[in-house]
Amino acid sequence: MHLDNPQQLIDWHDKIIAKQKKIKKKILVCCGPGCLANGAQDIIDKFKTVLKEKKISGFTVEALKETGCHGFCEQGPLVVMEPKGLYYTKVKVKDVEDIIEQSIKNDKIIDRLLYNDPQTDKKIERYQDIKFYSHQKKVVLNNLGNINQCNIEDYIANDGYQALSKVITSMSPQKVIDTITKSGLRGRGGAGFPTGRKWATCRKVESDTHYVICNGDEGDPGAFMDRALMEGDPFSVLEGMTIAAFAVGAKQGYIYVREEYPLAVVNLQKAIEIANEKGLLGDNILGTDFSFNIKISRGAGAFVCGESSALMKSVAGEVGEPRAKYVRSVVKGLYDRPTVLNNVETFANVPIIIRKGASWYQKIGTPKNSGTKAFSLVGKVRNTGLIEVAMGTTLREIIYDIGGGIIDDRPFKAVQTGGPSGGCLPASKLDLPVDFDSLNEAGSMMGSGGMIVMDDLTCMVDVAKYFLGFLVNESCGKCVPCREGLYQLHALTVKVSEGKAEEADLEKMEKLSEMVIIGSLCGLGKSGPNPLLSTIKYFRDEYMAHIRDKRCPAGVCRALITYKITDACTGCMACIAPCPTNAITGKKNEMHVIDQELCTKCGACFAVCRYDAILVS
Amino acid sequence: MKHNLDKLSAIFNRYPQNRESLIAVLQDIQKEYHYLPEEALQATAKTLDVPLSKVFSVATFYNAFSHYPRGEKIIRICVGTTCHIRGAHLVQEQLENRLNIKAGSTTKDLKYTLETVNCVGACSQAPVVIVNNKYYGHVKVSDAKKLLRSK
Amino acid sequence: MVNLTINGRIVQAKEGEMLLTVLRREKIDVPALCHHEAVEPFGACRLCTVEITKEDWNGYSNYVTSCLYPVEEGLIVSTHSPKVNELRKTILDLFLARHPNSPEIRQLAADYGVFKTSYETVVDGNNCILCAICTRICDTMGFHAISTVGRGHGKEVAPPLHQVPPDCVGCLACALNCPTHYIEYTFDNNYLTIWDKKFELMVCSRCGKKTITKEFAEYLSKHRDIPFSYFEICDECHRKELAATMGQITSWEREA
Amino acid sequence: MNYRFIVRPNLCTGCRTCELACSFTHSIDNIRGITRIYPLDGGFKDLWVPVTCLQCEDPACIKSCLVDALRLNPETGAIELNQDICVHCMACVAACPFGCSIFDKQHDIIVKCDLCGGDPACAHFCPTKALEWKPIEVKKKKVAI
Repeated sequence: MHLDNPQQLIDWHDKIIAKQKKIKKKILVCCGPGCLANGAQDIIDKFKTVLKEKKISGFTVEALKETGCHGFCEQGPLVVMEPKGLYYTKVKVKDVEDIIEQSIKNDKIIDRLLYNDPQTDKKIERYQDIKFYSHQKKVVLNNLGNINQCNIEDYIANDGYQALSKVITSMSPQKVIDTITKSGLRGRGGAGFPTGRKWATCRKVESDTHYVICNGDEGDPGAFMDRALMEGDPFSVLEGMTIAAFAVGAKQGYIYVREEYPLAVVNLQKAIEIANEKGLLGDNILGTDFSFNIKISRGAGAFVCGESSALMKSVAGEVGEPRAKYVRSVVKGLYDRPTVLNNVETFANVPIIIRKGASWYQKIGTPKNSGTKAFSLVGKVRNTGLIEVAMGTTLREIIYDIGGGIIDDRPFKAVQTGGPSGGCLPASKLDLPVDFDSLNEAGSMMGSGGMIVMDDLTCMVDVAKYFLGFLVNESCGKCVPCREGLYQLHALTVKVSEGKAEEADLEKMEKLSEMVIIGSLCGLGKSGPNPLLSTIKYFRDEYMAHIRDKRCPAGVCRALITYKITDACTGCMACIAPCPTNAITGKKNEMHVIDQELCTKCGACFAVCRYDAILVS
Repeated sequence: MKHNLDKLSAIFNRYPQNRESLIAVLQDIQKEYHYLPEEALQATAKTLDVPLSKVFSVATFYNAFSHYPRGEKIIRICVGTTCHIRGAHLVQEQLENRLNIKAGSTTKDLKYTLETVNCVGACSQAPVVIVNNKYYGHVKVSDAKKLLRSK
Repeated sequence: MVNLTINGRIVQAKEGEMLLTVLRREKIDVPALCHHEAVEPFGACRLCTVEITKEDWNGYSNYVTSCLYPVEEGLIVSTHSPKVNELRKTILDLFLARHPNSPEIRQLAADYGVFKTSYETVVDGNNCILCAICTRICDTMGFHAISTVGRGHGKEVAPPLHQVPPDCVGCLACALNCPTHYIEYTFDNNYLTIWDKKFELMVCSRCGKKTITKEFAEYLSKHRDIPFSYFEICDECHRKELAATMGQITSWEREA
Repeated sequence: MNYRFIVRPNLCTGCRTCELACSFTHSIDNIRGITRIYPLDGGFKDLWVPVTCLQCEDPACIKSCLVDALRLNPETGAIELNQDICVHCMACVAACPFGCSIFDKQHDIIVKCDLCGGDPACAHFCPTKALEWKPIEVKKKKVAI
């Protein structure tokens, strides 16, 4: 069915609602990246075959939903049963028959699949009651755990495309921009530039054509919010882009997706085809004379293509080298035409703001940072997953209330935000409200939303070395401060980690960092030294321990540590086989010994020892 | 190495034959042959009317493209931040030692290719290793042998 | 026309002009290694960075590469402020770590007081500073014979597939405009070799002087509508020919 | 006022003052440039022909320049070579059918007659008026020889 006017969309919406009301019970299987990696696809397949074999009255395959990321990846694969919100964690294929037999047919709860609250040691039935969920504010991720990934009917049933219809029928482009401006929405890609202002500038530039580009090149390692959105709720991204196109007067849009996300490409492509078919994208949208087409452009593995000018070059089929942006890309972007480029989460926010109004949105968060922000909460935190909180929520709330604290109750050491452009914040900053400005001030940045929690076993020198190494690999190599400067900074961190550095090197790193920041051409170089500078700022002692005492307090930097077996060793022989260099010798029930000459400090023995008998010093 | 280049025309036909299609075409070639054969690069340059030097420049700029035939089993170690702090580099080293190659290369018998990848977005399972598109989460150093044997 | 202040002096410039063009015209010495007027400004070496501010910026200043920065009314530019000099020193220091044997780099670094790099010398560093002047000129001339290959620290300039470049005509522009004279070429009898490609040279049919490569002449003749016969004799013999022709005409005039 | 560069071979005595004037005028850093004008043997007794750029209407040099370094100066009628743009590929030297794009070994650059920006030194110094820079009435006509 092709929708030829807005009324048909309303009719269709009502029809879908009526149809869905008939479905009493639903099984939602999370197919987010985490759960898929844990085998969610097998579970789906199993559900399908079992449901085919056993006919259950009032329950068909239609009630089985393959949803986007539900959030709590640590506990995946997740299966949720509506309407009650019954929540099963770590589900395996062999549990499927049980779930159907007991929970679907007989409304019984399977105890062993319930979430166990580690603090109270009690089983929790509904996910809404789990702290991980109850402290969140889901706005943009709301659809993710609830609807079928590429099902337009599900999307429309959840008020999808109402915003577009409203925009087309009753709003002028200027009014759309005013609404977005008033909402205070700032770019979710990292820098936090006001979205409304960006659109307004772009609209004003006279040109034969304008472009809208969605930046789905989520390159920050440790971030997967955009992936979850593109895979789990692709229509919201398309709708947001279409509204942006209406506002700035664009006819062609691109979604740039990184190649590490093949499923995102598949789902977006599917969604584009469906939207085209329904008349919600393409020529004469909803029967009006507004036309907008979207093309997917696949990235090919280059972090620098997250930078807007590099991304536009990549879209044009060129090498992704950034250009100087003294003339901004809203004025001269893709093919030298005015171009609006926003990230996935920003676009996904747009339909919600239009639908619920700017003042509603503005009330969420803090005055200068309205709305919510999605984060991927990962690292040494107990509850890893995809979360969404109101702007201004403190790091402590996120890490301790939602994240459940540090794994094994180890001490919190730092949280890394903003990926390779951001920084590491120490415990003293735990009460910092998370928003664009506060994070910038503290020497980090929002970035696209990766939040990596680190404990005392994480070495800050190693973290800085890791990020610089990452950037050395990812630098496009065009400008000298970034290409050579980051290379030398990395070499210096290596020197520190090997205990070969002097105190003067620390100052040298700070000075060179400043020059790299001033001198680099694009954001990659300009923010590249942040992880280094922030760790030197907040963890200077740790650097000094490496430099002065030739010691790695976290026990990570290999040149400075030794593995020793203590008397706690029971002689279980578990560590002997994993040792790749046969450095461990010992007989059963006798204490083992590590030959320091042969030991490569790979940590294999440490990982397998059940008696904490291996000491890192 | 000689290749059956018949599949190329099908790939070219999927896209408009212009510069904008270059990266998509190269990706499809990579998918088909698991690397970019020289002849394919030459054919791409000709078909899309893009200078060969530009094709080569693009093909070497992006990480997704390889220029040598890859192994039967492609092992990709995620080295994203989360995987790193949870010990991915140790796993990488294990695999490198066992296969006696560095990440980014292929064993001489064309059995294994070892690669690193910057975050696959499965951070909750860190460290993650992907063997021929199958994800293995919470990998330990001692799992290296198992990974090599896995299908 | 826009008015700007450069190092305390008021200077006029045309709208749309780049700052570096104005600096060069005003004979203000700002180093630049990746700049060539034949190609679009690139902004890779960052040596031409200057400090800019405006009266209403409340003391805030910014650092921009002058080669890419269009002049603006009221711009206040300082080309050798302490920070700018420090940046140039750092860049040259970094260059020196990678290209310790390049006389051009050593000279420029010495001008800024850097005689020895303070960083670790890069193993197997060569003299290519990746300014991409060669590839950009090659593109502008329409050959696209060479390009940058790879990325980041391992980036290099190379012909496609690291093989003999099919589109190279041996015009030598890449080598002749390389700021560090890194690109090698050899003349051997009637041949020129560059990028491992051997070119036959045109030889003047009258005096035997060697001129451009045959492939270059063929290219110009084919794409630029110049009769190939023009390339068959050298400039000197062309002049002699012209003298002879005009001599002939003048002698007729004399007779008449 | 329009000017034309007039060459009259039958007045030329081969004194080569023009060469000197040209060479000095085009000095760079006090080092003389190569001359852009050559009084050459005309093939007859006492006949010298001062050969220099004819500033052609359909110039091979401009056609051969792939970086657009050669442009017509509409004020003087001279085809000027912008040294900043020139990439020294020698195309114009090879292409000029009159051999009037010249390689200056001294300065490692390519040079050609630029009519001294509107006051050619050679004509200025020519003792016999074999070379003249003359105001002429506007007629659509090639540069007279």
